[in-house]
Amino acid sequence: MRNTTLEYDVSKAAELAREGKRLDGRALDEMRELTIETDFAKNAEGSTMVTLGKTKVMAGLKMGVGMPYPDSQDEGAISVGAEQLPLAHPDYESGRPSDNEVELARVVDRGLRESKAIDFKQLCIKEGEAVWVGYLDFYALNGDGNLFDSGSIAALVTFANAKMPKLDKDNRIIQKEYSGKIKLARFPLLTTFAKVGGKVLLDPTYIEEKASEARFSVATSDDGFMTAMQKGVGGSFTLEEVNYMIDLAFKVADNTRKKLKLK
Amino acid sequence: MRNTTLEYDVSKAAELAREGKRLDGRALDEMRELTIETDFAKNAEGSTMVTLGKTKVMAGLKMGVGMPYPDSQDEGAISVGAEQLPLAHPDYESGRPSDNEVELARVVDRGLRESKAIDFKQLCIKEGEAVWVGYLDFYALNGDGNLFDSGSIAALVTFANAKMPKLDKDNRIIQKEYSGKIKLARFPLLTTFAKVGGKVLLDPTYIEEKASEARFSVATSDDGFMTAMQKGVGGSFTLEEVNYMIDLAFKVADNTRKKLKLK
Amino acid sequence: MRNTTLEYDVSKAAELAREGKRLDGRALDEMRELTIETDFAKNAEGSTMVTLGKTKVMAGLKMGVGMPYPDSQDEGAISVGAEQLPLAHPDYESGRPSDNEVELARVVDRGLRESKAIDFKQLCIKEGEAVWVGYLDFYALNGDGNLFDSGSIAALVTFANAKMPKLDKDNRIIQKEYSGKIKLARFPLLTTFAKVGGKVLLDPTYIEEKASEARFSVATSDDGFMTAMQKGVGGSFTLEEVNYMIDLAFKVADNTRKKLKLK
Amino acid sequence: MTEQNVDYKKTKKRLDGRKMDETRPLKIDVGVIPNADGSAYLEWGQNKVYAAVYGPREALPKHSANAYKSVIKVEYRMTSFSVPDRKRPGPNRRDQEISKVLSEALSRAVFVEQFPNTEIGVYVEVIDSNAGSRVACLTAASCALADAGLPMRDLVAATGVGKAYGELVIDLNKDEEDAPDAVDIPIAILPNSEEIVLLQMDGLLTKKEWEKIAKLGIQGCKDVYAIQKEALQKKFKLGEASKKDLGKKTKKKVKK
Amino acid sequence: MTEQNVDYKKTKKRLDGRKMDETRPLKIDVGVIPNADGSAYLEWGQNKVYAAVYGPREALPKHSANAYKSVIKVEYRMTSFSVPDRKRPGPNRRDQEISKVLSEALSRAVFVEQFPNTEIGVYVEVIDSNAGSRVACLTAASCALADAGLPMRDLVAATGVGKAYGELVIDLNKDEEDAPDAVDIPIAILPNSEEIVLLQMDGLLTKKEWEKIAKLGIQGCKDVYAIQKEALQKKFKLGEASKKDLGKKTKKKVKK
Amino acid sequence: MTEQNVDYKKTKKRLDGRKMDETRPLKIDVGVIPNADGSAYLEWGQNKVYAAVYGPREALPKHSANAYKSVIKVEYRMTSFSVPDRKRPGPNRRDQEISKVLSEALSRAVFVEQFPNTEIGVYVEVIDSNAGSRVACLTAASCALADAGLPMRDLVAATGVGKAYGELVIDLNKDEEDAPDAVDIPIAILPNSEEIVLLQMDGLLTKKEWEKIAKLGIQGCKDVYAIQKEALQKKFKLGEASKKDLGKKTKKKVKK
Repeated sequence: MRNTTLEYDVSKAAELAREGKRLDGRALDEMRELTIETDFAKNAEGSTMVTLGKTKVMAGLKMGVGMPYPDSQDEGAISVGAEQLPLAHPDYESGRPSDNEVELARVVDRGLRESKAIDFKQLCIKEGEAVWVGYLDFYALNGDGNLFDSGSIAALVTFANAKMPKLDKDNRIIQKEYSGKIKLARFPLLTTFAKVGGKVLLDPTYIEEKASEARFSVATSDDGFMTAMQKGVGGSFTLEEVNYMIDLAFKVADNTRKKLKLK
Repeated sequence: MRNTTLEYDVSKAAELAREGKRLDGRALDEMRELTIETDFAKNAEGSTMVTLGKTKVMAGLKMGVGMPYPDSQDEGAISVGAEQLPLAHPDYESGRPSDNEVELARVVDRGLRESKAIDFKQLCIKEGEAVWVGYLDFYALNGDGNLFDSGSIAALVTFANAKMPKLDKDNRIIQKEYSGKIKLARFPLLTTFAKVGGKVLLDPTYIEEKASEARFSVATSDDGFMTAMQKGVGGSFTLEEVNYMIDLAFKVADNTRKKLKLK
Repeated sequence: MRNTTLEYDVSKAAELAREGKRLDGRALDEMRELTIETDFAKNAEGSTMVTLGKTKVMAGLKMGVGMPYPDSQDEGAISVGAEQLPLAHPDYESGRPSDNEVELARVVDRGLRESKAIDFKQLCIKEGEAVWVGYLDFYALNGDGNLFDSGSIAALVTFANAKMPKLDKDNRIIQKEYSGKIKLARFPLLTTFAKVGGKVLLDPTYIEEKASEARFSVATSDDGFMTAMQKGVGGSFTLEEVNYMIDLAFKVADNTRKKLKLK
Repeated sequence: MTEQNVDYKKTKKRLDGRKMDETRPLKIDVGVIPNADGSAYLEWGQNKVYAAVYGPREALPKHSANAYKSVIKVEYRMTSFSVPDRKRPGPNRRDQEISKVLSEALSRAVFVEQFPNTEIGVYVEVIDSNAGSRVACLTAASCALADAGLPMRDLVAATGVGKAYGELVIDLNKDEEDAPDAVDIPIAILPNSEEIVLLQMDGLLTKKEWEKIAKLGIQGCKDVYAIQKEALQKKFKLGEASKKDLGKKTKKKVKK
Repeated sequence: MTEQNVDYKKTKKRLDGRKMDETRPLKIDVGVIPNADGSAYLEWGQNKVYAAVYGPREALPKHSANAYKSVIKVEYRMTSFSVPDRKRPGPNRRDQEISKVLSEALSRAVFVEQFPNTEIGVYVEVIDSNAGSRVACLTAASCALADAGLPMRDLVAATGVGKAYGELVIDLNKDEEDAPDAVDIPIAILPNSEEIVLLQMDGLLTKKEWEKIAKLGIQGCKDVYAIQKEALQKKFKLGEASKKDLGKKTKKKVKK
Repeated sequence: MTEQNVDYKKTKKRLDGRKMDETRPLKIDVGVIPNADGSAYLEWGQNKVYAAVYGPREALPKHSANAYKSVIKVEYRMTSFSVPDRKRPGPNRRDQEISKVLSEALSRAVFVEQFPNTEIGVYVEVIDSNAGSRVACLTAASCALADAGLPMRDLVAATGVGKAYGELVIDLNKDEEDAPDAVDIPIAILPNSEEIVLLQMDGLLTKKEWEKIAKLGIQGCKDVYAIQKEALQKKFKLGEASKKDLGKKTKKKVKK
């Protein structure tokens, strides 16, 4: 029953795309409505709930104290995880991270890490001895496509708003006391496209993802850099399509940053 | 073949219970014969074999040296594990701990730990640096019901009889040398009931567990405390039934302690 | 299709063996052609590719710095792993080590370790504080039988040729700088036989292994010692057969060492 | 954070200002996860949990199916940031045990016999916590089952009850769970029949104390029940008239 | 615990007082686990092991079945407290290898061809140990198979044999396994045909030494065999007349 | 090993002496693993990788099958000794992601629609590495697919491209990947249509730089393509005439 409806919707989405239309009436280059809520989780150093159309993703940050890596004695680190909770979609399963979850986590992670948005030196507590490790985990609560962008927004906003815990003299965290914030050097956001019926669609829904031949994500920052790219799914893009998507991504991410008052 | 016999026995057990009778002729509030054997495992700091009717459970304790937890620098710890060995019953399987094994271990653990039967300060070796960790593992060798109570007896008797290893000056264990015992502040024991055919039965067999609508266990100590409760299986109890079981459990556990000369 | 051919070949191998013949025309006590290539992996401290007929196995060594075991404060250690890569045979699967892989690794390991071929004291960096750990992993690249002997050769040659990394003053490895070699006290090699059609065959192929009733491996060293034995598969050997195989193994291993210029 | 010298017999009110028999503020929203067959979001003091129900659907793996009833499979999980010290990914033994007792508590409430060979997946996720997350999840899960239109004997209403700083109290928070004399008792009932479907206990308690606590707990569950019913009615009033006859529905197709 | 200066050539007897060809005290009880189809408990010096047999039963997962014979699956395990340093839960690589070689050794003894597409589960658990636990388990498992009434070519009898402190000895204990010149050789045979079904070796040994050791080992296995037969006869005398004709039975129903 | 003061704008050539648009030496041998349906060995600078193809064969587990096409399953793995610090056994998250993107890149090249309900297993193993192992593996895997005689739209040709020490460069090595301004972009195309089937990026790059890099990358892929074709032709010339008509074959039996 569900599968029959789904198959119908999927082929309908491809058919519509060929005519430049979408199931939900959006333009091909139109993003769904975006809202966010922050700091709902009091045990977290930061937390953000992102709603993008019917997609709902939440992120939370816990700061821990760890040893520095041998080759970067004065730098802290971050770790990013992603889970498609089984409560978010009938297709999601619990268990060890799926290929999709691993890719999702790693692309969001790279968008933040390789962009040097966070200067890891500010996460040093004592050189060679103790550093901060930021554990950022995000979770799909309702899956309706484009977990990349919603996860990227949730992660960035969480870091932007996070409070740093206080430490006692033995470098142990004092619960519920905070000191300062994490400074971000730039604010990179992912923008994701699906190729459906030969056309490029911004911010695909779950149905559009099912209908897609290929996927492309690019992270762009407020100071004009591309900071990550990732092509996915079994099809291909022309170089022209890639360049079109990059240009559009810069605009979309700027709009989002403006809306969210990032920087 | 086995399943047909089993199904027959299970429905027979429920039918008999309705008339206040049991397959093995016991009264509803009657425990099976209990015998124990101690210190059979020379490599263990303590070991106990419990036979309860046809159920056979063995426990053994190994003491190790570890670091204290950050929030209890002068206290040792215990860790309790339970395994339903595949040699004990055709239904038992090896592999990661099943839900039943985890519940079994945790309920026996709580009966000991939360009752403060063991003062963890006596397990401190050097504050903030080294403490004893008591690893108590128990195993079903023949499964015929009520692993909760047989496991609880095996665990308590093992701790009550355990020898403490000696340490050298670097806090390393000297093999086969011992010094002193673990002192117990009280002697809590679990008592478990099954609701079968609408009646409450003490010390259920495997067949009676299969026939049961609900299960209830309560740990009671020699100094008059309830120290743990756990309701299990998909049915329910009335408050009157719970109160009846608690009263009976105090008597049953007192008898068992007397028989086993605990305290 | 493949299975039909395979079944035919397997029964043919048994039939031929009964007449003292083999599918590939070899004599029962004849080894396949052996070639080796060393030091192809520049990131490894040593590496060896062994080709034995169509069987291809590669081994590589990485040296790491670790803590000594409590009961051998002045000795390093080795760790041997074996993987039947899925690229090497349609029957091989990825995932946790199979029984065959574990046995393979452990028999090759024992042939080296228990023979005292490597004096672990030479792997001590600072007594009680830091020692070398040699991680030797070997991989089947094309599986056509007798991974035991090809793995044993690959492992021994790798240790014999390995370069020791240099350490800085904090006992951290300096990349791409080396100092000295690991000295071997003897050069033990495994020799493996299969019992097929009631006859004992040296150096079995994959088909012959499939046809075998029993397997026997013995490690023999250049100074006249047997250093490991392992009987496998569900059948049996007479003591006479075992003695015959041991005598032959001494000759075969001597030939191999001569060919490989070991010692 | 333990408060060693607190004495509720003297203070007459609790560390957070509550009366001994007062439950923390409780808020329930039903139907919050569009993809799910039923869902609920619940805030209970600092606890925040989501619950979603999928099913009845084909039981997988097949050997997990029961020919006489639907199997309710609860997965209780906590996000990594829902506790003071980061929780590592993957279920631990505590999660596994809680999932089991919640499954058993809900099995009594649903007419599982009507859906043989199926499973009902119930997923509960704790996103913030401060003692009592399992009873919060059970309360939410029960609303999600009702929201899914499943035929039910009754809702399951749950609460924590126990002892802290010298007094018997309802709905312990974290500071109270850390009291030197703390006893924590998660309890759940079917409110109409007062059948007990969940009962666990930790700590040292006399039978006398238990008898008082049991009454307090059952009353607490009934207070929770009132809020559950309100949340469900609120949703049904908002236009979902077809799902109104809660507890009476008996026909529901099983998805394949 | 290693004794560096011991010399068995001088002492003429072993650290524990035994003669060079003397096996530690060995005791076997058959039929000790009521739920199992066959079982045995064995004490061999300080070693204490249980063995239980379930089957032949349907082979699971199905692709593990063999159309020509029953598959014998041995699981060798040790309790956490059976060794001086606590053993962590779950099988390690040593357990995995031992399980494999024990399965292979037992396969020769049972007429597995009579039960195609089935498995025979053999579970052995070490509860105390002091060198030689694998041969203790194999000896016990073989008795458990006979106790289960399975048709057998012969029992499997096993022992340890090797070298310690300068002498060739049978049934090494832990102190001897730790000798500087220790060689440990687990060996198992079908005693009537003297077929070797298990043979492993560690250490440095000449061919000459091996030839003497092999004889010692085969004699040791035969001594064990006598005790195995006694244990089985004892049980059958105690009333289980119907199971008497050990090794001749050919009809046994497979449980589904 | 990072070289902080290097400036390619001044040096005009790279640390290893290459020109900015020069690929490291690349060598491909096809048909190197006899058991495989297709295989290739590739050396690319210090990188050394094996690729093997098995299939099309029955997709397992069955629910992984697709009724419309063959599923290409790539497993990207590295030996423990292929990197400076020993790699622990078992796939990590990086291996898992790379396996996924390689599978997706190859899916476009093979006419997978011709083999519904099957899988094509592609196994790539890195035995030595120095930046660029994923594009080396993709290049090798594509040759192995052709060697297996699978009908293909085109080969997949891949390379690395990006930025290091102030210049845009092709085929970065490890020293360049560690540059302070390093940007690494694995890219793969079907050379005849210039369709992009793999594209990833790390680092900070302007759109202008990207446009130059894209051209460089596509040219680099085409250089690789020439070597791939040569390797395949070399093998076919050596007697395997029947496999010559690469890309036109449409009949291939599926093994069960």
